[in-house]
Amino acid sequence: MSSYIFVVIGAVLVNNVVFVRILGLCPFMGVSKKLETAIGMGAATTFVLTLASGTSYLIDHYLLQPYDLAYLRTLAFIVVIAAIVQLTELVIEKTSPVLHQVLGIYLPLITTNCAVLGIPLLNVGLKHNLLESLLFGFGSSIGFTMALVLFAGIRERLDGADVPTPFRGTAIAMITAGFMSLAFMGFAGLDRFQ
Amino acid sequence: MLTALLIMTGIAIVLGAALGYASIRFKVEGDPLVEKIDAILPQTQCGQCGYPGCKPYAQAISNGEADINQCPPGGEEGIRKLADLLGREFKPLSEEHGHEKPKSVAFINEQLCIGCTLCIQACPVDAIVGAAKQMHTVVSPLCTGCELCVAPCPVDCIAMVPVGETVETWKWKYPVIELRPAA
Amino acid sequence: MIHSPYIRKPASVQSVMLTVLIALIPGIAAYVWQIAAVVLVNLVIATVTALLAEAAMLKVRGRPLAPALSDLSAVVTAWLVVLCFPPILPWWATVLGVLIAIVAVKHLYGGLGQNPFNPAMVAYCAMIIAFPSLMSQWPPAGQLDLQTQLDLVLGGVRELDAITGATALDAIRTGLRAGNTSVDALLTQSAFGQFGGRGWEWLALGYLAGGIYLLVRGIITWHMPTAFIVGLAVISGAFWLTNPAQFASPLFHLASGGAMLAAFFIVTDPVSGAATPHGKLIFAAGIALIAYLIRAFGAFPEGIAFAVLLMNICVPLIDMNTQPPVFGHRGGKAR
Amino acid sequence: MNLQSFRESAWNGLWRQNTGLVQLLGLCPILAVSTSVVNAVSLGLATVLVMAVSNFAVASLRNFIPYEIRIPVFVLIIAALTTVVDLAFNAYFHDLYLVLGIFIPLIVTNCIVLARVEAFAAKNDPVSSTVDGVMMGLGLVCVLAVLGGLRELVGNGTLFSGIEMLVPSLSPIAVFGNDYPGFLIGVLPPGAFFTLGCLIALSNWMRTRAAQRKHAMLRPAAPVADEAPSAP
Amino acid sequence: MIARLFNFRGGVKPVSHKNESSATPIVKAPLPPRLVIPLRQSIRSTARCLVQPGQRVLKGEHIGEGEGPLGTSVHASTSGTVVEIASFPMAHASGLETPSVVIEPDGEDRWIDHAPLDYRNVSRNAALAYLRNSGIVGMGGAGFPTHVKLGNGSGIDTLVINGAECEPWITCDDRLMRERAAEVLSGATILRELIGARRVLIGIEDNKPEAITAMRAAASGVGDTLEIVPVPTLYPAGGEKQLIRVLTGIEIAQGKLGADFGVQCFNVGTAQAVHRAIHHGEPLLSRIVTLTGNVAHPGNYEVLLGTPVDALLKLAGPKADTDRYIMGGPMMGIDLQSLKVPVVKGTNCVISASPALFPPPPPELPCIRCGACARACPADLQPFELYWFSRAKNFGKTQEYHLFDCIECGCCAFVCPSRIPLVDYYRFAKSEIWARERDLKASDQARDRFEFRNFRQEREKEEKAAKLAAKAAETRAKLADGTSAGAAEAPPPVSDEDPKKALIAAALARAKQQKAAVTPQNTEDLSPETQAEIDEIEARREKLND
Amino acid sequence: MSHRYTAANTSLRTAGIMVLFTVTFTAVMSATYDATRPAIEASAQEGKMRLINEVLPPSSYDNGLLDDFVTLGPTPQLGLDDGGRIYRARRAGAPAALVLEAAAPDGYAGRIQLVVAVGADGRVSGVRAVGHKETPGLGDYIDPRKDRNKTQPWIGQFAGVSLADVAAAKWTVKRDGGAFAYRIGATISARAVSRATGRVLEYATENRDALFAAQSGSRI
Ligand SMILES: Cc1cc2nc3c(=O)[nH]c(=O)nc-3n(C[C@H](O)[C@H](O)[C@H](O)COP(=O)(O)O)c2cc1C
Ligand SMILES: Cc1cc2nc3c(=O)[nH]c(=O)nc-3n(C[C@H](O)[C@H](O)[C@H](O)COP(=O)(O)O)c2cc1C
Ligand SMILES: Cc1cc2nc3c(=O)[nH]c(=O)nc-3n(C[C@H](O)[C@H](O)[C@H](O)COP(=O)(O)O)c2cc1C
Ligand SMILES: Cc1cc2nc3c(=O)[nH]c(=O)nc-3n(C[C@H](O)[C@H](O)[C@H](O)CO)c2cc1C
Ligand code: SF4
Ligand code: SF4
Ligand code: SF4
Ligand code: SF4
Ligand code: FES
Repeated sequence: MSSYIFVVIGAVLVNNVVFVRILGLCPFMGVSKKLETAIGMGAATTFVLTLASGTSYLIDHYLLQPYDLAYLRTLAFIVVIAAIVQLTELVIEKTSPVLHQVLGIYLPLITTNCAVLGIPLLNVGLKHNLLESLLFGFGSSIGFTMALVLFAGIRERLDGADVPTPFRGTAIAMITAGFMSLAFMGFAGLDRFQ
Repeated sequence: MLTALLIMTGIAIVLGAALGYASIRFKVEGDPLVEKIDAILPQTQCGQCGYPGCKPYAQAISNGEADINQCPPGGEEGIRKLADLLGREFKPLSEEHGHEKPKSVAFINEQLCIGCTLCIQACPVDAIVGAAKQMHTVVSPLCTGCELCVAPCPVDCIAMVPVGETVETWKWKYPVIELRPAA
Repeated sequence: MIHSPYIRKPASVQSVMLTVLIALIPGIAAYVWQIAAVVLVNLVIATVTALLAEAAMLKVRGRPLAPALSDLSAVVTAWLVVLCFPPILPWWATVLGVLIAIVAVKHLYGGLGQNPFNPAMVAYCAMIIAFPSLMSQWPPAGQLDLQTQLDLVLGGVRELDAITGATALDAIRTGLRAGNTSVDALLTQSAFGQFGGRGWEWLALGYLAGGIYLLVRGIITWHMPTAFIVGLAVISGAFWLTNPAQFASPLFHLASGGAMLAAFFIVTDPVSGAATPHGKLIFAAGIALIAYLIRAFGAFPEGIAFAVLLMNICVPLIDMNTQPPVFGHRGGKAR
Repeated sequence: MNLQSFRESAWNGLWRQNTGLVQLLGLCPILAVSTSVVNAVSLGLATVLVMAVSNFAVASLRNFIPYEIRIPVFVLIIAALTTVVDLAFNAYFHDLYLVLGIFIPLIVTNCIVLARVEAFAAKNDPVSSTVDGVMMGLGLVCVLAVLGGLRELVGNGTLFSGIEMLVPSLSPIAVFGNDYPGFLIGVLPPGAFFTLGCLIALSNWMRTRAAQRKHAMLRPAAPVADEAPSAP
Repeated sequence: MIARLFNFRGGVKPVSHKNESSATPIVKAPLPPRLVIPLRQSIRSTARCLVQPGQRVLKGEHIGEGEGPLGTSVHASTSGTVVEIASFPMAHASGLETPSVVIEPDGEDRWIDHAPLDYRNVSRNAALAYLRNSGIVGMGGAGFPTHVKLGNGSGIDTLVINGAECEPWITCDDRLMRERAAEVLSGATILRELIGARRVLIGIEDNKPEAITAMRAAASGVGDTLEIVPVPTLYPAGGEKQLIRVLTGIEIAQGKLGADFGVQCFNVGTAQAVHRAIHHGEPLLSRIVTLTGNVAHPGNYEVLLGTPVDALLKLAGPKADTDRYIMGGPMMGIDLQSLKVPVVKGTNCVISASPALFPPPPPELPCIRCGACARACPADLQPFELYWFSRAKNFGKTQEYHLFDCIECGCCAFVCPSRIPLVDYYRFAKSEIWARERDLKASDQARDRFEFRNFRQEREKEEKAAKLAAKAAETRAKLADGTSAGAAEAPPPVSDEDPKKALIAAALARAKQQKAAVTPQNTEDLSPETQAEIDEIEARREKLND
Repeated sequence: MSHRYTAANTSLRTAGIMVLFTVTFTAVMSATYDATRPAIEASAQEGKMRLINEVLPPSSYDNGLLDDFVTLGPTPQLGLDDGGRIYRARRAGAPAALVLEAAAPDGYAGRIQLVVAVGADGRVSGVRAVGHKETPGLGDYIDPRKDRNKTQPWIGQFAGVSLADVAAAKWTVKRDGGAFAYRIGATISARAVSRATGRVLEYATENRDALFAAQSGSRI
């Protein structure tokens, strides 16, 4: 039981996808200007990533491994993920058009949110079982959402700061992300005691 | 090789069918975004953006045909709001579409007006009151200052006068930040 | 044009910062007396660096020098950097730390008041990650003569193995990690005093005195120190009660490392911390919790700096969601 | 494809729409592998290869791909090509393969590859798409090289560490001598963010200056744009 | 007796500087050479002018008729001649001008006929109309019409009379209560009866012991419905919401009225003015103004409304180093841009400011988020967040942080160690937001009208098309008719003169008919003002045509 | 897209195209995989050999080392949680050396994977850290490629040492009273590697004969 909890904690904090694993940065930088959109993107990613973790575990475990087709893993995973994303996109477009417009190019780019492929691959590498895979996917995407939302909070406030001109906009955002990553290094080691 | 092909084909068939179905099941109609964009545009209806009125321009932005910086009456303020709504980066007003001007209203010189009704026809918001061969008058609270009535007037009796400040419309100024010396 | 109000209370940022500097003096005195007098040299180096760096940044950015230099906030940052760093760092490390704090943190965000992160803590975190060995070499309390200290700081001498000893926090940590010892056995080592690191107990008292002065002067409110101290005591107490052999007591945690300094001078940094009353409680308690987890389970000997940065990240959200109800809106929760 | 549009493509990829500095896409590999010049450039070149070929493939096949499944198909193409590149490297450039390790499969998820396929190759002819892929990729390589160089220099005080893995006769340069203590932040994740942030700021500064000059030439003493150009 | 006092959070204690002007009795100010009486006494409404240049007026004569629901009458403060009706700067931060009646006093100060009102024997509405015609508005500063605040006479339990006078330097209410306590109490009683309240609470800050004593002495005969309550001295205890909170514990949210909670609040000066109006039949013609600050003779003066500030200042003798004048108190007053500004109903104080007394603030530093402002804010806001987002022009966020709950009391700016002119940022943000709302309304209106026009044009086009189609059908039918009839008739001879003439005639007739029936276009759904404007233009047009 | 398509039709069509692409590209991949497999395997062998050559001189044995191995189940003494392999070097049929896969579980940042070669004479022939997450610039000197001291890499100090030279209890860093050097500021990494190497040596010494005797490819 507790190992499941540690999987989640490790994925959320200690090995935060964004700050420690350096995955999923494009949406992290792109969709964090406003709190609202950050939350939306986080939710979308959580949904896709959790689903993708489960599905790819099933595919890997029941289709690829039995037939010794490990070299197809990248392809199979990414195709499944792409399809899930596309489905999500269609559903969001129908149910929340504004969210769809705002998430703009990023929704299809969830496919290439490295995290979405990276996490299922890591699941395989870490030899997680189905539940662990789901939890790891969920935890990682919660970590992603958390990073995104906290970052958006800071960026909203940065709007008012008298930042030196060349640093305005993405440069200072990047540097802020650096400080956040520095802070997250403080969690290092917390998962060794699981 | 064969198993690989079979497995991947199976995956592809399932996913392809699901997607094809979803794309029809979840087809979107209507575009609430246009309304949102239109709500930001100033409704001057001047056509400077290159579209016949604000709504068509909103439609064009939503379709990705027009840029967000083509509306001079909306000014930088408006562009900023559009950029915010659409998650794009702010850019300054495009030069070819004109410049931001202080708000004005049309004023018809009562002595000169011959009552030709040309201005009435030009005005997009029905802000001009009058009838044929009668002197016309601009109802200034309704006038958006689009200047469309100025050109058609055959006797040049329409002038745009800037709207003056009253106690009601007076605004507090942005406090000067002493830290930033005037560059 | 000046508008109302036309009268103002005689308060200024300068006087606030000056009060903080004065409040640090008892702690510094204890430091000189118990640990290493060379800290005074470091303070001078840091102060000069901070002022020069601030002046240079203002100059580059075309801002007026006088108001920003005379507000003393850079000096506060510089002193806190020094007090968190080991006293026997070579001088360039102190300079580098202060530069990180002032240039990279404070001025990249536009100077005083605009940095979302605590400059001194960023400096500490950056330096401990960049120079882990340098940054974790502390002199044993009061055992180095001034000449050796000066050699270490200014002369570039670095034969540390003979000189440094583990500090209380590190000794506990590595001791327990290596297994087969208990807290009590470790506490008999030379690094430990009555209930904290040897000598550091006096520092804690000094900082406490300064903190009380700040409270009395109204520079800080009770929320943050209380929440931090109570939070740290509660969490460490909980672990200690479950297993006193493997977890140190609350008193130890409060009296060692930077706990007291943090409680009154670091957690309370107004610029990068939460500002609403409830927000302050959450912020400080959060720091206590994370700091304890890092101390007890993490990779770093002292977790406070990382905890402060982690909570700095949360400040906008904390502040947004802990606004006190506005006059007349009590009862209903204001967003 | 004429010279003009070639120039356009090159300018776009290398500077105007640079993926790392302006579009901010494909950030993960940029930040993750730029711990040294050698890592950075080798991965960059592998990416160029994948981009060029996938752009070419998509542009050639674009008329056969239905809209609804375009993303899965694009991804399929990219993933297949990446796997091919991965296998080929493994077989024929084994040393290089060892150095890059898991970063080659990661090309699949590099946003910029899909972004260019979707935004350019799906709408243009194969030749200009290939050029676009190469140029965008080269832009990436440049950023990677600078970033990797800076981080390595600051973090370890060396340049080209790992070069002996590729060319055994070469060895890394210890720029600051062997006593340099190393500013580790440089090679750790925070350092990646800081360095890229500073590079972006530098590029903003250069862009504003260029814009100012142009402005000054057109209209002397025009007010300077306050807003630094940045990502969409 | 009320059992206990409540308190509000925040507040500040600036040095009170009351003694300078509170020691001497109220002095009646002499007639100035000219009175400038603005028709707009507050920004809410402008009175319609009833006099013309050259007209002689008596003291108390109507010169302006209140218009609209928030209008009140304006009267001549003394007898004399109207010399002009022109724009003069008004007592407003903008320094903008407003139409004013200029009266040259004849020195006789001759009253118009006036008589008290037996308010108990007339209908309540008549009494309120009487107050409206007497020009009674709130004298606590905001100038809100008193008859409106008296409401519909039900649902009010407690009447609060505001004698707090919490701003430093001002002592006009203090002197009023000391010298005319009976009148204030009489006015309070009238207000209580009109509003139908059970009890009256008169709150006076405890730094005015003499006023409290005087009021208590006067109150001893009034009965136990009325109570004098000393309240702790803490700015802004005189703010309506704060005083109500202190006296009753009730908190009135922004956008809500005291009446919603069963309390209503009037200033002591207002009560006294009501007394004068009802029991003596005197409209509001003068008020007590504190002259203080850097002057030789600080004190309180009873001043005719319309007295220009420069004439008034001569009485107090500003000292040489005075560099500007503040109307109102130092916390909320306005810096006068012109000394031509006249005393109006809300003018309680004019302060001469010298750099020594009111040093200009040192340069603004960035906010360090110290929270001092939040602790001082009586509205429990987070002023630094308001400041941060106002400065960044993120107005949405300022509203999320309740910008409009700010009462602009200035406490936050008073305590700020960075000496940021915080209130200026809020005022800026508020007026920007208002301007945006105006623009939004205008653009909504424009959109509606634009869409309606498009719709109309479309409809007209359709109608035209339908008409054409009908006509075409008709001709075709005619043609068909003709052919079916078998008559191989030639088409109407084009050269024939008669039909042509007939056609022209018909066209002319049609045109005439049309002209007779012509109605001005675009006159649907106009506001009354616009309609009035159009009527006026029509009238002018008639004249032009004649 | 034309409106004539019904939902079912569209699904079928898109599925068909999807399948087409999938088949094509999977075929491309499979073909590449088949084509490159021998080369990849050769490269992998070559890589492994190169590593082994670093810890064991090629001249010291003459058998096909990579084909002469035993498989281990989880072996705590070697730090192996999931098992590993031990390769056997022979010279003219006689035991020459063992090459053991092992791990130090207590590195600063988790496991440090090691390859240790132990000669038939009970002396360590060489040690390499083949996988670790120690702090770059601080703990990563255990990898000779990252070691700043190129002439005498830290990891080289184990070569030639036997249990006879250094008793089992002394296989740790000098600070702990052991025999091995370490770098200040990163004792933990050094301690972990030293102790793990000691354990491997003990294991190899104890089980030498059994290991050499076992059937090649068998599982112990
Ligand atoms: C806010 C703060 C204050 C600190 N104050 C002290 C202190 O008073 N005493 C101390 O030993 N270390 C202090 N440090 C540094 C850590 O405690 C130090 O890294 C720890 O004692 C481990 O040192 P070691 O690695 O030499 O054992 C402080 C660190 C921070 C972040
Ligand atoms: C900050 C603040 C302070 C005020 N101080 C006083 C005061 O001291 N005395 C007073 O009569 N009104 C004061 N007012 C005005 C009252 O809020 C309120 O408008 C007035 O008492 C209502 O009475 P009136 O309608 O008779 O003027 C103050 C208002 C504000 C916002
Ligand atoms: C961020 C950080 C990273 C560290 N990484 C390592 C490491 O990789 N290997 C190591 O042995 N020690 C590492 N340490 C140092 C250990 O905490 C510990 O202080 C050190 O190993 C003790 O060595 P000493 O006794 O020589 O001072 C690191 C310390 C910090 C703060
Ligand atoms: C009570 C108090 C505590 C402070 N604590 C810190 C601190 O922990 N770190 C720091 O860099 N500056 C601190 N400062 C100084 C100042 O807030 C700091 O320079 C700003 O963060 C720079 O923008 C403190 C100031 C005060 C008044
Ligand atoms: S320029 Fe602006 S105001 Fe004019 S029609 Fe276009 S959108 Fe409307
Ligand atoms: S009156 Fe003239 S300027 Fe005004 S809205 Fe109509 S056409 Fe435009
Ligand atoms: S008092 Fe001034 S400096 Fe302090 S938080 Fe408020 S605005 Fe900022
Ligand atoms: S001016 Fe507004 S924000 Fe400031 S203290 Fe007064 S009510 Fe609060
Ligand atoms: S999310 Fe774009 S490269 Fe990782």
